[in-house]
Amino acid sequence: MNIHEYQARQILRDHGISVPPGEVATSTDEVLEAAKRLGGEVVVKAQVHVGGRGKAGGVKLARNAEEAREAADLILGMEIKGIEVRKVLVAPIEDIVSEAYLGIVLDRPNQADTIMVSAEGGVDIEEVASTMPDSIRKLVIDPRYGLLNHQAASLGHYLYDEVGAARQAASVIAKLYSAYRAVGATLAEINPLIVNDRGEVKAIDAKMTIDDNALFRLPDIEACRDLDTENSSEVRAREAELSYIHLDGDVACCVNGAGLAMATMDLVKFYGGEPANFLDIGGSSNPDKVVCALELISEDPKVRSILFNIFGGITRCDDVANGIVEATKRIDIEVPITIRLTGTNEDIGVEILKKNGFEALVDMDEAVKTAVARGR
Amino acid sequence: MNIHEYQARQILRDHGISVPPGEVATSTDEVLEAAKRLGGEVVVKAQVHVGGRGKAGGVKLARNAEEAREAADLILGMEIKGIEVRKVLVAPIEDIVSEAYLGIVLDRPNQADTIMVSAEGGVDIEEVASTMPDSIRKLVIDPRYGLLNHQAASLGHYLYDEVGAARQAASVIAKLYSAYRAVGATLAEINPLIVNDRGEVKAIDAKMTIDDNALFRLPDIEACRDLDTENSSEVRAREAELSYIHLDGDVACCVNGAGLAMATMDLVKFYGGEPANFLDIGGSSNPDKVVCALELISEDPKVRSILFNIFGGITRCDDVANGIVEATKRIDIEVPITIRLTGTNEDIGVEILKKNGFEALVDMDEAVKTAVARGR
Amino acid sequence: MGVFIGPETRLVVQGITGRDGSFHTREMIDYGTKVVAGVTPGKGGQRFDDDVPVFNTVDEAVKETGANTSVIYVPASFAADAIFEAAESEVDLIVCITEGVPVGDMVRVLSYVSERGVRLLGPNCPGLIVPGCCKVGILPGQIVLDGNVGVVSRSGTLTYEVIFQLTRAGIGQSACVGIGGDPLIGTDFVDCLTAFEEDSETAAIAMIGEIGGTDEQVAAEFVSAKMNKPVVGFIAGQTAPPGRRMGHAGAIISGSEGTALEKMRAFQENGIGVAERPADLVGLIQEALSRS
Amino acid sequence: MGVFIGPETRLVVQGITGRDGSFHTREMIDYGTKVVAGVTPGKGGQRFDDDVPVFNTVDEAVKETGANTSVIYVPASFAADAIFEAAESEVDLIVCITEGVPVGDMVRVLSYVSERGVRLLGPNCPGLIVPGCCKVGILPGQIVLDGNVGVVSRSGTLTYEVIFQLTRAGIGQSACVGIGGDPLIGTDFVDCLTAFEEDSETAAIAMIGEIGGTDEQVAAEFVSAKMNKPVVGFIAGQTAPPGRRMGHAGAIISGSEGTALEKMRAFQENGIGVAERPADLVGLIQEALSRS
Repeated sequence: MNIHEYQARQILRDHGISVPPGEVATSTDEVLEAAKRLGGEVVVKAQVHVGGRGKAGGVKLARNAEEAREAADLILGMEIKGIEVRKVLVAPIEDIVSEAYLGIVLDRPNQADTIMVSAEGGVDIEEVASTMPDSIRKLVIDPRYGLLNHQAASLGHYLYDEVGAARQAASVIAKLYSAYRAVGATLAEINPLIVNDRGEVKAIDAKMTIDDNALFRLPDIEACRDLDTENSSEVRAREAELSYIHLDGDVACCVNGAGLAMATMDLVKFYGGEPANFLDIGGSSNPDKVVCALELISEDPKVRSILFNIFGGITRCDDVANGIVEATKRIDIEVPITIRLTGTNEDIGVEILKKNGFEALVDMDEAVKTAVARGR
Repeated sequence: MNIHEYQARQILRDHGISVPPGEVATSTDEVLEAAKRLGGEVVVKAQVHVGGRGKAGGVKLARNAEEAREAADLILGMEIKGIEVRKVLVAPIEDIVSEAYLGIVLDRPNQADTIMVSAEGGVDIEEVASTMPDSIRKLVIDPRYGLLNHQAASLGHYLYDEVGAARQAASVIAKLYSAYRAVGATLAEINPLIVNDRGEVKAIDAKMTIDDNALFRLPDIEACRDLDTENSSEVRAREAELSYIHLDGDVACCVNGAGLAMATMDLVKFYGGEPANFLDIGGSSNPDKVVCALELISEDPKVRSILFNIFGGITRCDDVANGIVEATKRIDIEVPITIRLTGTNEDIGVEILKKNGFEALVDMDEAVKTAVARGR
Repeated sequence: MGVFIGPETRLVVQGITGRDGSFHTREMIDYGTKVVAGVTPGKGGQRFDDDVPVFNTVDEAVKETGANTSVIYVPASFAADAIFEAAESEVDLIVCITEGVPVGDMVRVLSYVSERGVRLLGPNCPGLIVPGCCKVGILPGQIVLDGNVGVVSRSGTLTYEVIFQLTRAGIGQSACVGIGGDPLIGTDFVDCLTAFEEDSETAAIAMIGEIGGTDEQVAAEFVSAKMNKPVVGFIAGQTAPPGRRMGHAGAIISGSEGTALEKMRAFQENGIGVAERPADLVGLIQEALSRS
Repeated sequence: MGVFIGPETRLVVQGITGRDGSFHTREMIDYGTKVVAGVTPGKGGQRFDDDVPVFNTVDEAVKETGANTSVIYVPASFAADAIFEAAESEVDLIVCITEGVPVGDMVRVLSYVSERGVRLLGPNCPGLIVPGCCKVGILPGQIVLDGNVGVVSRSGTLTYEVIFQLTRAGIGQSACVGIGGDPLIGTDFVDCLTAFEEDSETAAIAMIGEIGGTDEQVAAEFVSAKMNKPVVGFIAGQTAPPGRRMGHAGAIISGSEGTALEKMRAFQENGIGVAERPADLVGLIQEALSRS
C-alpha cells in the first residue's frame, strides 16, 4: 500500500524527524487559508500515488497566498498518469543549501533491508543510479542487530563534511529506520533531505510503501489508505479478500492463484482475446468470495465473456461450484460463462455445476479458447 | 543497585504485568490506613535489600487493619541482617492456588540472559536448585533475536497444564524480559508467580537488581535508589565516583583499582592488621577524588593509620600526590599516613610529595607493613 | 531419498486442528506421508482423528516422535513464530504453506533458519511432492505421476496446471516443488535445481517463474554454469501491465527489472527452452528427455 | 609475533583526541607501538600531534592505513558502538580500555565480535604489552622487562604490581595481558593460556584472579587438562566480606560460587602453585622456571 506524502511526513514527525510544517487541503479556499497561516511563500504539491508529479505540473511554487490559491486551482482536479488530484499539500518554502537522497528499501537479493544515501538528492534515485551510480552508498542492515549507531554515523559523515550536519543526518537515518520498521514499510524515502541556511537537516519530501501483509497489526497505518484514489471495484475486492485489477479487455478471468491467473491472461491474449481483469480468488476460498468476484465482473460493461479457471489445491472445487451457482442465482449475468474446474474435490464440484445447468471443462487451453470465442 | 520490592512491582506494572495492589508505608498509622483501604486482610512486608526477610520476621499476615498496624509496629524499626527497616509494603492477601518461580539473570558463562522457571515457587531458588534441580527449566536468550514468542509459550506450557494459565504465564515472561531489558537489570525475579482462585496469573513478590553501569541512561531507575538504606559515606563516595565500602578495622586503605585494593586489604590482614575499608579511587583520577577519599577516611573514628597504595597507569601519580597535598591542607588528619606511589608520572608525584613533607615508598609489602605498624 | 522428502520423512503438522491443517493432514496421510505428530498450543495430549498425537510445542513433538520435517498451516500472524519454533526444534525441513506473512517477519526468520542450517520452503507455497511416495503441503496428489521430470515453480496453482499437463501427456515427475511467490522465501530456484541435478531419479527439469524480482535470471545463469541436465521453462505474466501488482507481493515490475520478457530472454540466453504457453512445456520436456 | 600483538601490529586509536586517549597514544608511540591512525568523529582530516592521521570512522582509518588492531578510549556510553564499529572494520584485535560499559550492551557486542571472528580484549582492562616491542592500552611500559614469563590477569593495577615485582626480581615477561574484571569480557583466561602455551617465547605463566564468577575454576581445569607449561596463580579478595561489591561488577560473591578460597582450592587441585601474597609469585615463578 502506498501512502501520501503528507501521511509519510506525519509518520516521520512521530518518529522525531524534523519535517517543516505543512497542511493538507482539498479546495482552493483551504489552500488560500493554509498558505496565509504558513506565511504566504509556499509550495503546493499534488498528493497522488504516482511518481513524476513535478514534471506533470503537480508541484508549484507560490510567492504569496493568492498565488497559492491559483496554483491549487490548476492542480486540484488535474489528472496525473490517469489519477485525479483530490488533495494538495501546502508547505512553506525552505532555504535549501543542499539536497541529498535517503532511502530504505526491502532488498530481495540480500533478504534484508538496505539503506541508500546519495549527496545527489532532489531527483529520482533511478536517475541518480544510472547517471552517477558511484554517488550512492548502500548499507545492508543485519536484521539480528538492526542499524548500529556507528553505521548511521558513518552514512552521516558520508553525506556531509560538516560535523553538525553529519550528526543530524545520522539521527535522521536512525529515526527513519525505526519508522520503517514500526509501520511495516518496504520502502521509505526522504528525497530531498536538505540542509537549510541555518544548518538544519530536514526532510522535505517523503514517500512510503507499506507491506499489505503487515497491515493487520497496524490499524493506524491501514487508516492511511486513500480509498478515493483507488478503483472502487478494487476496494471492494480487497475487502472481500480478492486480488482484482481492472483492465481494458472483454474476457473476464476468475482464477485461483496469482501465477495461474497471469498465465490465464497470457493465454487469453495468445488466443486473440483481451483480458478484462486480473482476478485471483486466492486459497481457502469460501463461496462468498466467488459471489463477490462475479458481482465485480458483472459490473464491468466491457465484459463479453466470463472465464473461470480453477485448479483446486487448498481451494476446493465444490466451494467454487457452490459460489458460481449462488452468484448466478443472485446476479443477472448476461454474458456466457466458461468454466474450467479440476483438482481437489473436482467430482463434487462438477456434480454441483451439472445439477445447475453448467458445463465444466478440464483442459485450460480449451477453456480459454472457448471463452475467447464466446466473447466475439 | 538493588531496588525495593514495591519499586520492582511498579516496574512490572508499567510493563503490563498483573500485580495485586499495594501501598508503601513508613509508619504504623499509614499501615493502618492502607490496610483499611485494601480491605483489611493484608500482608505487611519489610522493604529491605536483603534476603530471608520472612525467616527474620519481616513478613506478617494480618486478618484486619488493626492487626496490620500491630504487625507494622513489630516490623518497622527492626533490624534484618544489620539493616533497619524503614518502609513496609502493605498488600491484600491473594487466594493462592499454586506458586511458581520466574527469574531472568545475567548468565556469565553463557554471556547472555537466561530465563529460569520452576513450578516449585515461593521458596529461595537456591533452595529449589539444591533440592529439586530437575524442576528448574532454563532458557538462554540469544541476544540477536531476543525472547521468541514460541519460547515464552513453551515455558508457559511447562509451568501450567491449563492452557489459560500457560498463556498468561507466557505473556508475563515476555513482559518481564521487556522490563528486564528496559531497566538495565542483571536480575529480575517474580517469586512467587501465582495462580489465584479465579485462574489469574499474578506476580506477588518481585525483586530486581540493576546494572550500575546502565543507570546513566535511566534517570527514573536511578531515582529508585534508597539512600536511607545505605551508609552515608558510601553514598558520598559514589557521588564522587569512588568505590567505598566501610569495614570494621583500623587501617584505612586508599588504592587505585579494585583488584589492587583487595590485594592490599589481604596484605593488611596478612601483616596482622584489619582493613577499615575498601576504597578504590578508580582510573583517570582527578585530585578532587583523593580529597573526598581522605575526607571519608578521616570521618571514621576507628581509623588509626592511613595507607595509600597507588600504582599509576591511567591514574597519574602527580594527580594523586596533588590530591593528598590538597586534602591534608583542607582536612585535619591526626593519624599517620603511609604512601606507596609508583607508575605513571611517578617522578613528578614523588617530587610533589617531598616538597610538602611526605615520604613515598615504592614497595607494597613494605608500605603495608609500615602502615599496620603505625596503627598499633 | 527423493528431493528434500522421501520415505524417511516423518512429518509434524503445525496447526493440525485448523480448517486447512486438518483437511490437508488427512490428504497427506491418504497419500502415504508419515504424519507422526501435530501441534496446536493448548491441545497437547489430544489425538487428531483418534490417531496422530497432538502436542503443545514442536519441541515436544520432535522429542516424542522423531519428526524430521514440519509443515505449517497456521494463520499469517503466527507463521513467523511457527517457523522459529520449528527451526529451533531441529527438524531438517520446514514447509510453510501460510500466505500473507509480513516481510518484516521474514527478514528475521530467514536469518535464523539459515544460521541453524534448516531448510525452509515457502512461505506462501504449495509444498512439495514425490509421486507415489510422499507429499508435504497442499499439492493435489491425484495429478502427479511417478517419473523423471523435476518440476520447480514460484507459483501455486500454475504448478498444478503444469504437472497436470505433463501427467496427461504421460510424462511422470521425480518431484514437484513449489517455492512460493513471496518477495522473501527460503529455498529458491537455485537450491532446487542443485537438488535435481544431484538427484538420480531426475532426467530433466521444468522451471516455472513469474514476473517480479530477478530469481529466474539468477537461476538461468546457474543452469548454464553448473548444470548438465536439460532445463525448460515458462514465465507467467507476459501480459501484465507494468507497475501494477498481480496478487503476489513478489510479482511487481520495478523499473527495468523483472519483466516476463527479460526473464524469457535470460532463459533463452542460457540454454533453457522457453514455453510460450504452459502446454508447450510438454513438447519441450519430451524433446529434452529424448536428447538426454 | 608475540601474544596477540607484535612488531606487525598497526594500531588505530578510537578516541585519540580525548584526555586519556591522547595521553596514552603518546605513551604507546614512545614505547614503540606503530600507531597508524586515530578516530574521532568530526575531526577527520586533522593530525594528532602533527603526525597521526585522524579519521571520522574506523572503516576509513583501516582502509587508508592498513590498521589491524584497535584500542578504545571512548566514554562508557559510546564504548559498545566503538567495539561494533571496530569489529565491522575487520581489524583482528580490539582492546577496550573503557570501564563502566553496561552489561546489556556487552551481551550484544560479544555475540557480534564472536560471529565476526574478531578478538576483543576487555572492556575495563589495561590492555597488553610485549616487552621491548609493543604495547596497546595503558600498562606502564617502564615496569616491564623482556623475558619468558607470561602474565595474565583480571585486574588492572594489581597486574602492574605483579609485573613490577617480577621485574624487580629480574624475571622478565614474554607478554602481559589484562583481560579485565567485568562480568562479561571478550578474551578470557583460557584464551590467554592457550596463546601462552603456543607461544615459543613463554616458559611459565602467572595468572592473577579475583573473587566473583567461575573463570578461574574453568581456567584451572584447562591448565591441568591441556597445558604443559607451568602456571602459578594469585587470587585477590581473600578478606572481602561475602555479599559486598568490591568495585568490579565481576567481584561479587554469589552463593557458594566465586570465593577466593574456592578459587585457590581449584588452583591447588589442578597443579597451579598458589601465592599467598603477590610477592610470593616471584618465588613460585622462579621455582617453576627452574623446573621447566
